[in-house]
Order: sequence, then structure tokens, then C-alpha cells
Amino acid sequence: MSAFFKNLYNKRRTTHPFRWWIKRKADSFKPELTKDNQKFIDDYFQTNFSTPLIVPDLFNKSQKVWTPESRRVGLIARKIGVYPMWLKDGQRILTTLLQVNDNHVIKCYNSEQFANQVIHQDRYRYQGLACAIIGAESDHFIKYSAGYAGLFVEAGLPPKKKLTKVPITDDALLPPGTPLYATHFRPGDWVDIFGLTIEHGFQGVVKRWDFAGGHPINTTKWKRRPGAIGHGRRAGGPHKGKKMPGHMGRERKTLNGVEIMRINTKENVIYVRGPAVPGETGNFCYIFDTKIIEKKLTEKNPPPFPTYFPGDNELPVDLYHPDVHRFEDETIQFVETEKEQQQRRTGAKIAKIRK
Amino acid sequence: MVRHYNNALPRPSTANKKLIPILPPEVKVKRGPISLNKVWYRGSSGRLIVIGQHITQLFKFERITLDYHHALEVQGYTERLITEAMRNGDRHIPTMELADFYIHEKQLVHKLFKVLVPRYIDYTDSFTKLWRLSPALSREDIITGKVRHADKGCLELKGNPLPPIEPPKYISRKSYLTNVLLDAAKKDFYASKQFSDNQTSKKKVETSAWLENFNSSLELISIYRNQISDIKHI
Amino acid sequence: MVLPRVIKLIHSYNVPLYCQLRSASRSWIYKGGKGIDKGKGFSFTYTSTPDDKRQIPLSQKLIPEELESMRLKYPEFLPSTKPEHRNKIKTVLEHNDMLQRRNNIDIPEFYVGSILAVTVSDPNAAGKISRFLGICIFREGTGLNSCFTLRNIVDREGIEIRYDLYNPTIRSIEVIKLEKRLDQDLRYLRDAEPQYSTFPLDMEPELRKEGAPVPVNPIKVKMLPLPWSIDWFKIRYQHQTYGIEKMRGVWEYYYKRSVHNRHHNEYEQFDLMKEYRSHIPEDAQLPIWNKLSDYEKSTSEIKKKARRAKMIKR
Amino acid sequence: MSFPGNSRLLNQISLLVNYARNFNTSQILNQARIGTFMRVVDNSALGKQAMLDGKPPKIIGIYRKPRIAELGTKVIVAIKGQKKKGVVVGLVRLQKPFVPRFDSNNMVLMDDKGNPLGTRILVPIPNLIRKETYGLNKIIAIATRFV
Repeated sequence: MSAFFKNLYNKRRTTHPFRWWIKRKADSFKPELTKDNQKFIDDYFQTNFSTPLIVPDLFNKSQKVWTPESRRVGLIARKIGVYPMWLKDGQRILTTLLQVNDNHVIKCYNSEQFANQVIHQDRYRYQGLACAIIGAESDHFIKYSAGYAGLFVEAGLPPKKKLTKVPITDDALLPPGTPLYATHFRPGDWVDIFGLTIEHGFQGVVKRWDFAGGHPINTTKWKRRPGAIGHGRRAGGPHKGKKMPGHMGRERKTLNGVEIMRINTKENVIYVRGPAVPGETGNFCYIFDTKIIEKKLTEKNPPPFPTYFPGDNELPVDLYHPDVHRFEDETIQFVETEKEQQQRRTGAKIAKIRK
Repeated sequence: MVRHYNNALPRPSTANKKLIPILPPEVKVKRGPISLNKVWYRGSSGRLIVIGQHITQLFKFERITLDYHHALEVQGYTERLITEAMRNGDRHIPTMELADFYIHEKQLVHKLFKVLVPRYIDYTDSFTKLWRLSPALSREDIITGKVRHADKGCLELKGNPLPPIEPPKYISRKSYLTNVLLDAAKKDFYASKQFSDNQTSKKKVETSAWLENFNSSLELISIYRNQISDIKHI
Repeated sequence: MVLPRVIKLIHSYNVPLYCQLRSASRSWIYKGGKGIDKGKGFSFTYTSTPDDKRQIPLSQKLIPEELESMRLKYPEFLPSTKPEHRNKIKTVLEHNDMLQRRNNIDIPEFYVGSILAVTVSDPNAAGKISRFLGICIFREGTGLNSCFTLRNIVDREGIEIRYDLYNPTIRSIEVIKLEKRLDQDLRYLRDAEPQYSTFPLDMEPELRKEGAPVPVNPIKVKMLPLPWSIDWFKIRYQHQTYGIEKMRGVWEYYYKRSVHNRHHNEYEQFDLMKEYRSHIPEDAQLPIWNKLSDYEKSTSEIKKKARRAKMIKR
Repeated sequence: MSFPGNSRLLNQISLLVNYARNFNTSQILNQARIGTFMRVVDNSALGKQAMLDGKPPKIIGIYRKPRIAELGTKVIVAIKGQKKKGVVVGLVRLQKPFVPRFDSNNMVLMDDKGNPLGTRILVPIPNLIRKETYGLNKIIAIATRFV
């Protein structure tokens, strides 16, 4: 039964856009423009949208104190790749690189406004919460429909490739157009990451569910099959949730409780511990604060709230977790304790006597 | 899913073995090879023989029609063969073996080194051009019993003496509705302060009246697009 | 066979008359319609993009002669051959980290077949240091993942150790004999006679002139009688073994079996596109080698001084 | 499977009889698990005799929950009709970086109390076994060389 409820509330693979949503992409029609008009469109794009929006003194007004009940906005990132790093005790760990590419807040709704928008299934989940819409990776506006490009006029931004709604509390509201950086989080924080897993297409039972299959040599027609799926007269055929062949991958998954090891402030790259971030390289994923109780943020070291704002003091290029060995540092050397030294000396003496 | 690793050892990487120029963007290179199975030429070794047949014909007639998925494979092989011939010349034994393998008619080997290599020696683009044709059922195909539903493609060597495939571009597009509307918006834009301000100092510009005009023109374009699509269906 | 050829000739002339035309080239803004968009620094294709077109004609070599040996010297700086794993920003960050590590430790140039001695700070070892000497059998991996294996026979027991090249616990890598072999993969020494992989652990380094060409050792190894752990006579074109002395009957047996099982393509050496896919084109290599040569020039004097100081200590 | 010692000779003779059938190309001794034949490395009389006779010890049981023997795991072996304990000291299996891989699967014999039967180990031993959590001080004491 658990599988039944899961499918009701969490869509497994696809989300069809609602019919009242605006059509996103323009028709695949080749606009046969003259060269002057092409240049005009590029000029228009450069004048209005090339420089990012600057919001001076906005954060001073909206500076608020973080409380353990408050929820911040998240980030949209791309998975760039995986490479190893080493800890100070010589242990090798793998890290995934997540790039945060010009993220902006596009719109915000109060808790009152958001309550009217929430559809009936999710009403319980988002009770008393506000919401922020975040976009990532600005693009040329001629690719998109006029209605979609109009969503970004209020924020003064070009249309974005990716949009998401993030539930937040009322104290974490942000004005539209504020930029979000990778330093929204800090190294040492714990994070949840949401994404779509790698797609494998329609797969058999051996690859999808790790069934053993049959022996290929001494049998006929018994190689990669599931075997019997139902049993007996009274039991009545296969049960619900029986593992069968079907579409594999491209499922929605969250990794809970992942540690941030390093942040590159120049390229806005977050290094996250472990290679298991869902999706291929180049796919989008979403980063939020953890929901796991043991790893949650505490009042002793509150995060930048509502977000990080670049101040007068420039940050260094790389921010590291205290356990991580920096590549600039010298080679790792271990120190012997006195007990170990004594053991070594006595061992050498015994060896001499034997010889 | 648990990945079962084989006991087989990892192979040494061949990434540093040779220096090969990058293929131009007109050539479409797939992730893996496409199977070109024929009755007599099967498997990975037979595939190369089929490609060799196409390449000899291409060098002979300079323009051929064939199945589109065949043409996709053949294009890359011809490009690489010509670049190898250009780089190493006709006194290099491995390249001569290559030419001997791919070109079935031996007088065409001379054509490769004496005609095609000097023709393409200053090219930075691709040497071939690929056209996608609609699935054509011609009379000859029906007579020979070669009716297929695969898309046809036309592959040609650039700089050939045959008449061009593409119709000449003499139509002026100034009278199109999109261009007329944009011409009107253009004058206002270049006369306005925004453009001149942006040239001197780049600052954030507030939304103005003419931007709304532009948005409305975009809507008009979208309407116009829909009209055209309707006309096409009729 | 004459008829279809004639028909194709007719086709070539009649094409524009009865066919709709669609050009395969890309339009002004719409990139390929259904293509997957994977971000700015992501090159998903094997070919070049229309934005960065090649300026020099394809007949000329792009990489100058001074930099041609760099791809053999620093094989770990080449990105992976699969374009779906490649990303420009990732490679830049990775190369910066690698060069920063190279500032702290002198990683010399070495090849498969040269003899090395590696000292490592090990928490379990006595005195927290362990040293091993052996012949380099194999190099694998790209970027920070790159590693190499050393093999030696100590007390009549064959030992192999795999080292990460950029691990910060490595104290020093010492080249004792710099030479190349006929193969890129010498793992067949496991089943060869033991004399080919025994070296004394206190071997002294050979003196070598700076800038002299690296010698190639054309030795052919005698193998032990069958059975082996793996069939080392790989017949595949790209991974052929040259350094094994041929044995009577064995090579023919493996050849026949591989043809029978269809593992072997007879014309694989002529497969041009397979070769292209497994290589990295020179246009992608050039910016990497330019960056590395600049780095070499800036640090050459410092490294020379360090080497001299080492020599004086001995 | 291939055996150290005389196995190569035996196989060579069998090759002459039937060339193709006795060909074995699978990767040998990939990991030590129940049923693998080990090589005794210390100088105990029992172990020496077993290796000379061409009857190497065979693993019967492994003191580890996934029944795959790694470096430093204690195992039970059948040797010359007896049941003995032992410690795995070297493996052919591909190891982590900085951990050596050997050409044969090596072990040292012990009695039930954990004392080694021999007085010396004849081949080098990996440094990993010196870890305190392994608790193999008695075997480290008789080792001659570490790698």
C-alpha cells in the first residue's frame, strides 16, 4: 500500500504542465530577418539585459534575525562533474561539483497570497508558508514566447531557462531581482539535493531490479527472465508492487544530509561530499537546507539570512571545510607517538638478536 | 541498480597516441557507430566495406543519393580520409593502405591525391555537404524492387562541376511582416536616450513605454507565425 | 551491379526537380531543434561548435613542434575521451588544483617502462614512512584521478602497488632509470619470467643529461608456459602487444578463437571514425599545452635550484 | 583455478594431450573466498610439508560477515587432513591505492589461541596489517620485511 500512496502525492517521473500555465518556448519557426534587424535585436538585448540588476541598500532594510523556525530559499545548480579531494588524515574522498549559474529571485508571494494558489492536495503541506520563484541561467529572449518573457519584466531580467517555486517563511521574503550566490551556503553546512536520476529507458528485470536470471548454457529460453510472478489459486495472481520490467531511471530523488566541503566564490561552484548526486553531468539539481534534525542549522552559527549579499570585504577565491587538505598546502606528514617509537626500537633489537 | 564490474582489466587510453584535427560542425558524429547491415556484408568488418562502396562512388560522380543514415556515417569517413591524404601525402605507406582499402576502383586513388587534395588545401570548413531529402519513391526504385521507407540523403563533394542543388537566393525578405514591424521599432530605439546612455555608461534602465510597444510587436509576430503555420497545413 | 550505379547517376542530376529540400546545416539561432542543452561549458558533441570555428586550414598542423611531446609527457592533463563527461569549467578548476600540487612536489616526467622509487608517509608504517622501488607498468585515469602502478619482485614474491599521482601523502617521486618500452601496458610481466621485473630496492639513480631524448628499450620478454592469468596477446589493433616474444602455436590459437567469437574486426586498423572517437582532437589540446608551457617556463629555474641542492646533499 | 608450485608443469603436460580443452583464461584467484587454495608463507613444519606435497591449504570458513577474505581477516583452513586457523597476509585481488597486491594468496598458520605456528615469515607483508584494530601483534613480531 505504501507504493500506492507514494504515487498519489509524489509524481514519479513526469509532470505535465498545467493548462493555465503560459506556453514556454516559441514556435520552431525560422524568422527570416534582414541583417539590420538581427543587429537591432542583439542591441536591444544588450542595452536592457546584459548588465545584471543591482539592488543597493535593499539588504540593510530587510536584514532580519534567523530563528530555527525560519526557512530560507534554495539554489538551482548544474552538476558539472566529479573529482577527488583528500582530507588532512590522508583519506581520499570524492566530491561532486555543482555550479550555481546566475540565479535570481523573480517573484515572491506572501503567505496569504500563496495560500490561495496552493492546490487542494498540497494545502496541508504548505500551511502558513510563503513562496519565492527562482530562476537560473538567463537566455536570449527570442527563443521564448512573449508571455513567458513578460514574467521577467518586473525583475528586469532576461528570461531564464529554469524556474522553480520554493516554499519559505514570511521573514525570508526577498525583493524580485536579487541575485543569489553559491555563498548562500557555507562549507561545513549540511544540505538536501533534489534531482532527476539518470534515464535508462525500458529495461528488463535483471538490470532494473537485480534479479539473478537463469543459466544461459544448460537451459532453453531461461536467460534474463523474472520467472513466476503469481502463485496459487487462492492468492490470486501477482500482488501490487511486484517488481517487473519497465521504464528505469529519470525518477525524482532527494539526497538528504550531504556535507559541503568547499566553495569556489569566483566561479560559484559548490563541492559536495560523495558522488551520488542524482542525474548525469550537466543536469539541473536543486539545493536546500537539510530537514534532518541532527544536521540542522543551529542558533550558535546562524547562516546568512535571508541570503548572502556581497559586502565591501572581498571573499577569498576558495572557502574550505576545516578537515579538507588544501592543494596549496605542503605534503601530509604523520608524527610518531612515544609509545610507537619504543615499540619500533624493541622490535629492531629482537630482529638483531635473531639474526 | 548495482553495477557488476567485470574482471577484465582497464585498457590503456589511446587519447595521446595521434594528433587528429577536429571535425567541423557540419559533420554529425554520433556517439557510436551505426549498423549498416546488408545481406552479404555483415558485422563490424562488413560495415567498412559498405562504406568503401559509397566512398568510391562519391569520388567518381561527386554527388550521390543514398539512405540518410548511411550518408551520416559516410560523411565522417570521407572527411577523415581526405585530411589523412592531405597531411601525409602519397608517399606515406599507412595512408596509401587506407586509400587502397576504401577506394575500390584504383584509378580513383590518383584522383584523391592529384585532384581532391589540391582542391581542399585551403579549406577550413567541411569538404562535403549533406542534404536531407524527403522519402522519395522513384520509378527506378520500384522497378528494381528497392522500395524503402528510409529517408533519402544527398551527399556531395564541395567545389564540384555539377549544377547546384540549392535554389538561388534572390528573394528579398524586407517585405515580410516581421521585418516591417522591426524596422519601425528600430528607428525609435536608436533615436531614444536609452541606447545612447548605454553606449556611454552601462546602467540599469527602467521600463518605458516603447518597451511595451516592443512587447506588443512580439505578440504580433507570434500571431503571424500561427497564421503561417495554418497556411502550410492547407 | 551496373544498373543501380547508373540509376544513382540519374538521381544525382534529377534531385532538385522532384524532391523537397532541407539543408542539414544549422540556422541562425535555433540550435538543432531537439538537441539537449547542457549548459555553457559543456561540449556534448565530438565536433567543434559554430562559435569557435577553426581559422587555420585542416591541412596544416595546429600544434607547434615544441609542444608535440607534451601529450606524452603529461597524459593526465588530457580530458576524458567521452564528451558527455567533459566540462570546460571543471577542467579549468581541476588543472588549477593539479598545478598547485605540483608547486609543492616535483613530479618528474616518466613513462611506462621507467624505474621509479616512491616514498610515502604512511600512518601504519614504522617511522611513518615507507619506500618502494619498481618498474612502472601502467598509467591510467585523467586529471586528479590519475594513477600509476609499480612492480617489483622482493624475496621471490611479486608485488605491485598502485599510487595516486596527486595524493598529498606522497613525499617524493624519484626517477631512477628513464626509458620507454614498446608497449603502453606492461602488465604481462606478471606472467613473464621473474628476471624481467626484479630490481634491488637500493638501486642507484642513473645520471642523465638534461634535454637528451628518452631512449626506447626494444626488449622482448620471454613468457612463462601456460596457463596465464589473461590472454596477453591482444589482437585488437589499438592495444596490440609488441614486447612479447612470440610463442609457437599460442598466437594462432588466440587469433582463431577471437575471430570465431567475433571479438575481432579484421579491418579495425582502417576504422577511421573509431580512431577519431577514441582520441582527443588537437584543437581541444592546444589551450591546455599553451597553459602548461607557460607554467613550465615560470617554474623551471626554481626546480633547477632544488635539483642542484639535492645533488649536493648526496 | 591455478595452483602455485607444480601446477604449471601439470598443466603443460595436459596441454599436450588436449590443447584446446584445458585452456583456462579466466582471471585466476581474483579474491579469497571459501574454497580457494592459499599459500603458506611461514616456516612452520606443517605448512612446508603441505606446500612440498602439492596440497596447499583450502579455506573452509571466514570470520567475517560478507564471506570474502581481505587483508588481515582470520580464516579456517583444511591442511593435510587437519583443521587450522590462519591469517590472510597477501592477496592477488586489486587493492586500494598504496596497498600492495601480491602474485599469490598468502597466509600464516596459527593455533587456536592465536599464536603463530612458525617462527618467521619468508615474504614481505603489507603495512596495513600493523593497524591496531586488527590486533595481530604476534604475527607482526615474526615478520621480516614490510612493504
